[in-house]
Amino acid sequence: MSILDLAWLIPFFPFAAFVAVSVFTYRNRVLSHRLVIGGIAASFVLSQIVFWAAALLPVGGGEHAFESALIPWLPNGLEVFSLGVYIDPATAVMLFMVPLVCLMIFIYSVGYMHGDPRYSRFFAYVSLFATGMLGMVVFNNLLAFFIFWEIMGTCSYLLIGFWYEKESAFRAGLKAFLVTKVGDLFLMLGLALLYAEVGSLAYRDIFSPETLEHLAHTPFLGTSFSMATVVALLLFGGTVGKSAQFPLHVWLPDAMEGPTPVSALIHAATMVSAGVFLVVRAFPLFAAIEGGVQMTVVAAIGAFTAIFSSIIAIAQNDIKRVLAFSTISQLGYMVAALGIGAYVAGAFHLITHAFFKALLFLGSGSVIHGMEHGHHHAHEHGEHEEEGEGAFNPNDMTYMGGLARRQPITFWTLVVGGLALSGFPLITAGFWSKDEILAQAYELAPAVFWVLAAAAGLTAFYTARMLCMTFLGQPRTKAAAHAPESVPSMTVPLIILAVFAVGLGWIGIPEHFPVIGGLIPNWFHHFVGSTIEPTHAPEHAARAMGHAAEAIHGFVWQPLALGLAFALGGLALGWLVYGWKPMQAGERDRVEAAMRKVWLGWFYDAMRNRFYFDEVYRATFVRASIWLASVFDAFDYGQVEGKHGVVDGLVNLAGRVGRGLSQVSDWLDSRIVDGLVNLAGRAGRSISEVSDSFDLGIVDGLVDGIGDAVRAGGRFIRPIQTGRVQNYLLLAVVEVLALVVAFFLM
Amino acid sequence: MNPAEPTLTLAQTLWLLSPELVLLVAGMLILGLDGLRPRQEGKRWLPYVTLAGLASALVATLTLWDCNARVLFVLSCDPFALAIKMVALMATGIVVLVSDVYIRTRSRYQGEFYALLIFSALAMCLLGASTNIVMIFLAFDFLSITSYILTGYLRDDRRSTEAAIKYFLYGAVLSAVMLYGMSWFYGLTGSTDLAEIAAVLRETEHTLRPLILPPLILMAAGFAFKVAAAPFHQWAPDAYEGAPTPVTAFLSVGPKIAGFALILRVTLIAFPMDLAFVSLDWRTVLATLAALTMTIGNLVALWQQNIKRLLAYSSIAQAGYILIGVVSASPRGVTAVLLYLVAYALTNLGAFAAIIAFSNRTGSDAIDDYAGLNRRAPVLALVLLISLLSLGGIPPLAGFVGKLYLFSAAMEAGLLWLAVVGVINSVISLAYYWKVIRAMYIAPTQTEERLTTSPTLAVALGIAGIGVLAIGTFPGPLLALLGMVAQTFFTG
Amino acid sequence: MTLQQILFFIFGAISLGAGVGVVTARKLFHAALWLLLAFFGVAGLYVLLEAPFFAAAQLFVYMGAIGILIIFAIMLTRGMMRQRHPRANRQWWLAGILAALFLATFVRLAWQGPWTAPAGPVPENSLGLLGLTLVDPGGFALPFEVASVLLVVALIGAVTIVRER
Amino acid sequence: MMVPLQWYLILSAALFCLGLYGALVRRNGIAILMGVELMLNAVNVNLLAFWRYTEPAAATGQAFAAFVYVVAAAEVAVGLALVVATYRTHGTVVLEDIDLLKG
Repeated sequence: MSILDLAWLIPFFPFAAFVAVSVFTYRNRVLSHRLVIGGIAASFVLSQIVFWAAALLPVGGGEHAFESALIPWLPNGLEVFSLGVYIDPATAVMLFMVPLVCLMIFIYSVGYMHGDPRYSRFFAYVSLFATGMLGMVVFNNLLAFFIFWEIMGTCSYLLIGFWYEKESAFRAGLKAFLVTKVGDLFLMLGLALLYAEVGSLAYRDIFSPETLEHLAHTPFLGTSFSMATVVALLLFGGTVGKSAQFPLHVWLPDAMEGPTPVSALIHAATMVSAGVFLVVRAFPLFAAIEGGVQMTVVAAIGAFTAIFSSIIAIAQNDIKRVLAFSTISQLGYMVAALGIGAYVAGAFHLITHAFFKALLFLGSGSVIHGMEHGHHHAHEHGEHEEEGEGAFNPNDMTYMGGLARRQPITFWTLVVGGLALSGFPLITAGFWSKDEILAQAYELAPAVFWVLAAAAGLTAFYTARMLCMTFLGQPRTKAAAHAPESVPSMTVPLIILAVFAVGLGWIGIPEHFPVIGGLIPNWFHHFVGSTIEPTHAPEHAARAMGHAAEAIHGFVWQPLALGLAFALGGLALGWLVYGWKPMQAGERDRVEAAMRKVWLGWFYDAMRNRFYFDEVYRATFVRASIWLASVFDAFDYGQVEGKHGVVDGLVNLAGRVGRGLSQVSDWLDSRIVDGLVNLAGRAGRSISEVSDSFDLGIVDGLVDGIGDAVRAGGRFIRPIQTGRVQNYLLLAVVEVLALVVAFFLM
Repeated sequence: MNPAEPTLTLAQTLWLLSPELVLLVAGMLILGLDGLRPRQEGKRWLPYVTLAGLASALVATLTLWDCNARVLFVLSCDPFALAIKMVALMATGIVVLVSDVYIRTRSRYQGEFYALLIFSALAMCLLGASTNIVMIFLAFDFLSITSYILTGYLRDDRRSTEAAIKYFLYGAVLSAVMLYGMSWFYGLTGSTDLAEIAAVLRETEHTLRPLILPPLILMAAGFAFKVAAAPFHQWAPDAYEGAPTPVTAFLSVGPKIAGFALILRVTLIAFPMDLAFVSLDWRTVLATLAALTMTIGNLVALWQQNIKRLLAYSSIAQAGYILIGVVSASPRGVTAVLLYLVAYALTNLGAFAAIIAFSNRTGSDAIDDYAGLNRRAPVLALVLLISLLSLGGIPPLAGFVGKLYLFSAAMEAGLLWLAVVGVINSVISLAYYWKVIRAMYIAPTQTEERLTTSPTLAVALGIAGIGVLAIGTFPGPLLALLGMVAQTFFTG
Repeated sequence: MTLQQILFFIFGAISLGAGVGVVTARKLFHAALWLLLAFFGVAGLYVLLEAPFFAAAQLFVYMGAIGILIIFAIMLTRGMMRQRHPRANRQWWLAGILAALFLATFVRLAWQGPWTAPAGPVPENSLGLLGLTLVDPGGFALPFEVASVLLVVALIGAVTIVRER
Repeated sequence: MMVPLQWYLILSAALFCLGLYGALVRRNGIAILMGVELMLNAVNVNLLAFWRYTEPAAATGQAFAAFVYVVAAAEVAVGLALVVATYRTHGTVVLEDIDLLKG
């Protein structure tokens, strides 16, 4: 028996901690957090062992994936397929990263959540989350993958809405749940289709060359697409939801309503990257057809998301929102990398990004914590702020400034994280992973390269803006002036993560890099690159991957130079605009001022308002689903006052439906067209008024506002579920006759 | 009459009928025992005698497990029938457990209540095994009549009698419609035996095709009424809301189990897929009804404030999911239907056990009153939570595995659109299950008073909760078993 | 036109005419009497179909038992009888159209059917055959038993619901 | 010459539709039940006619019809009991006025 056989214990430890805390020790705070941290520490130790075993020993060490069957689980035809552990290099590096980041963040949470009334519950939830993430990584089939994926989704929902007394937090939780569910819906369809076609969901079966060959050559229900393409695209739907890719990105910025450790752990480092991991895991399927449309879709969505969200990030003032859009953008990077076939580079960026983005979030949490304390401090001493005090927002960077002196550890660690995010050359991990993506994109897909390079420039720019606005200059409020440095349980994880944000890049230095290339072997590439063994993949997939590998064998200087130019240029420009002369209190954002001067104010408004996606979704999907529900309600909802027969009911129903339809078309005219017009910047104001008046929201409409909607529906619709049995019978006869007629017509 | 088949001896016949005979004896015994001591207070022993009767029938069923024979030319004793009997008996057992306190505190006539439950179980066993139209219609009406009486059992309660009279009138008309269709069927094919009908249809498909459809639809309307599938579902919300809650629990599960067994048997034996009109027309209509049923059930459920009514619409929607498996008409489809029936029975009975426990203490069925249930009765809230999440198809619970199987069966049969409708619907359904969950776990509570649960209810809650979790996390053995059961229709 | 056909028209007219009376009679009691007459007409049709047992059963079971039960129920809910209500609810015309469509469907079916002349004479011991079929293991012995249980259960249930406390 | 089978079938269809019409439109619960009885009679006419014209030497149709009698009797017993119970609780047997449960 190998040590790898015990890998199933990795998700088990946090699960045991979750059960223990939620059933027994929830009244004892200290014991609760000790149990949870103990659980993740045990997973951490075990997964380090597994990682090194996989990396060093021949078994699992790249040559062959390790698989152990534990228990018979689902019958597959007449056989039973087993739930077991599956360790390959991609799994191993995830096992290296996830427990480590979890451990850091759990320790940080002890300080951050101190004094919260639901302290133990928080730790129980994050522990369950760790179970979900680790379980998703270690098991050997897509069904288990999906189950743990859903557990993570539920935890994410619970943790975003953790402070559910806050209406906005509650809504954000629900929004995240519903929007990611849209993605999960595709994923589940993908699973069902795959299962129907292959009869198994075990990785070993579905990624075997014969199966891939079969999927690639089976047309999908008589269309010109192959089964592999359709399954891959359906699975990618799950990625779009979970990894917040365009057009399902809208939930992630709102998810920042959760406590900051949650943002760092779930919405930056781990869960959101699960979508990327799904594509890595299923990469053979994506690559099963040469030049398949699925890869193009993946690359296009990734690249578009990368540039689109970094543009939005420039105009945000909430420090956590900047980071949220930055996360979306970086996830887009990874997805784009996968889409062009550079799956090693994508996986590498996934790992490095997890560390530096966790660092940035935790640092921002430290800043926010400091601002809150400073705010309280200023109040206790009677030093009231001037106007606008009621709307104090500790996340708002315009209220900060000069924090470098008050919070030196936070400042320096954040600078490290920021540089890593911008891809500052040579010393940061972000540089190496981003450089690898850019280098391969340059070879494989020049269009993607230019988009990603531009996104890198924007990234550097908003990072510089964020650091300058937060830390440089004079404090712009009393809160900032009184902000204290955070406690050691918060700063120590920052320092540890900062070390990784720098050092981790060295395991992936390309061998042909000038001067330092070859000093350290490009270990990451060798290791993860062997996840998909060329002999096991279909021929053309192997060729595609071999092509990708070739791209980095010879060194090409253009992408490096261009990447450096964009990164350093962005940083420098950011510093010039925001750092040279730090912002004063009450001053308008400089980019905004500049853009307004050249008549681009409308574009800036659109950026700040996230290109109105939330408004448009609210005005379309949410509205439409409410309307649909009320129409269907016509068939059964009764509000009987007068003595109306079904005839009246039918007649009225027709009238109502007609009126409903005309309202929809009206509303299409007025809202959608208006919305588009607004996007063009001609009527910037009115849409927000419109959206206010339509602010039923997902929550109100589908869950909370049932009462309102029922009343609206009652006004709309004549009853059919009248409570009179003869009306029901009449309808039954109508239906029988309708069926007879339908049959005769067929 | 069919003298060609091997004749069974009387002993063999009785042995094959032993589950039904045990139930008959148990029912009569309960009536007798109850009658002997008319004024005894409480009669707490009644549910246990009932359970003992059901358990004996279950044992009798188990001893028959390997059988595959025809009994008296109208019943079949095959793995499918036996599996349906087991599910029906276990479901009735849970209903007995949840009825205990509720009926004792609300009605004077307990003996008849339990006897009627046993006779309902008998009717379900017969319906699941019938291979002859005459037997089908007798068992069908047997089950209907016991259901009507149970629905109106609280005869001094306005809601209960109203629910019963509506259910009765709807049912009586629909069963007359079904019978009329059956009479035409007999006339057109000259037989009442399902297998013989299939043979006749095969021979004379071209001449009969235009003639057979209207009678077929009349019959289908009756079957759809039995399982409360749209658009013949309108009786269900009213009957479910007004009936005594344990009866609602029974109605939402029992007739569906028997009804789907019946639909599967009729579809697979009398209308085999190799007939053109079956594979084209029949399947299209069933698929349309499935989609309609899910969608109507779910969308209207969104608007309900009463938890019994909410679950009524929810169970309409669930019937729609199950129909997906029927439409597939493949081994995997039948397996999926069976699995989903088991999962659904456990899940729904768990939910109803929780509702009954709650209403026994508070007398309320309003969702708003569930606020803070998590604090007042954590275990109760947990079982209800598990049940609702399972109904919504959240992994790793029984409902999820069942749905996954149903959807993959639909895809296998090339009905991608139906699977898509199913998945979308299961997401919609989360919205109203969520409403209850939110009330229990998040809404502010008015009172912190603890709620206690009676032992019998606690047992029911335990069985349901553990069952749902067990099937969801470890479905292998059950699925393998049901996969074998499904072969009943596909071998030979 | 043969005697049989003439008799068919007479009995058919009786049952249909009485049927119309059942669904249109203003007073419930009158409707019940019409119903008995309709049963009688149907019994005549059974005679024509050479099923004398069913003709007798029609007289005893339907006219005797069911008819009387209905009249009892009318008397038990007597409060209703004197009220002057419209006979039919507001959906009557739509129901009429639907019933007519239904009729049209099945009339068409009856015309299109591949019917042949009667398959032969009814055997002498037709009644005996029916009796045998109902108890023969190769016939409907089991349904017969089930039917008897069904009757018992229905009566127990009905009594439970209506008996005085 | 015997009566053609079609005549019986059409007569039974007419009887069935009359019953259906009665069940759909009569306001009184007992009257609705009478409609159902007419429908069941139509079923039996159908069954016996089919028996007579297709297989008079067997007894399947006759047996079927006999069971319809039994079920009709059972249904009437239960139905009338429920009508009486409803009358006790609601004070009416007019189905239109019994609509506590709806929506």
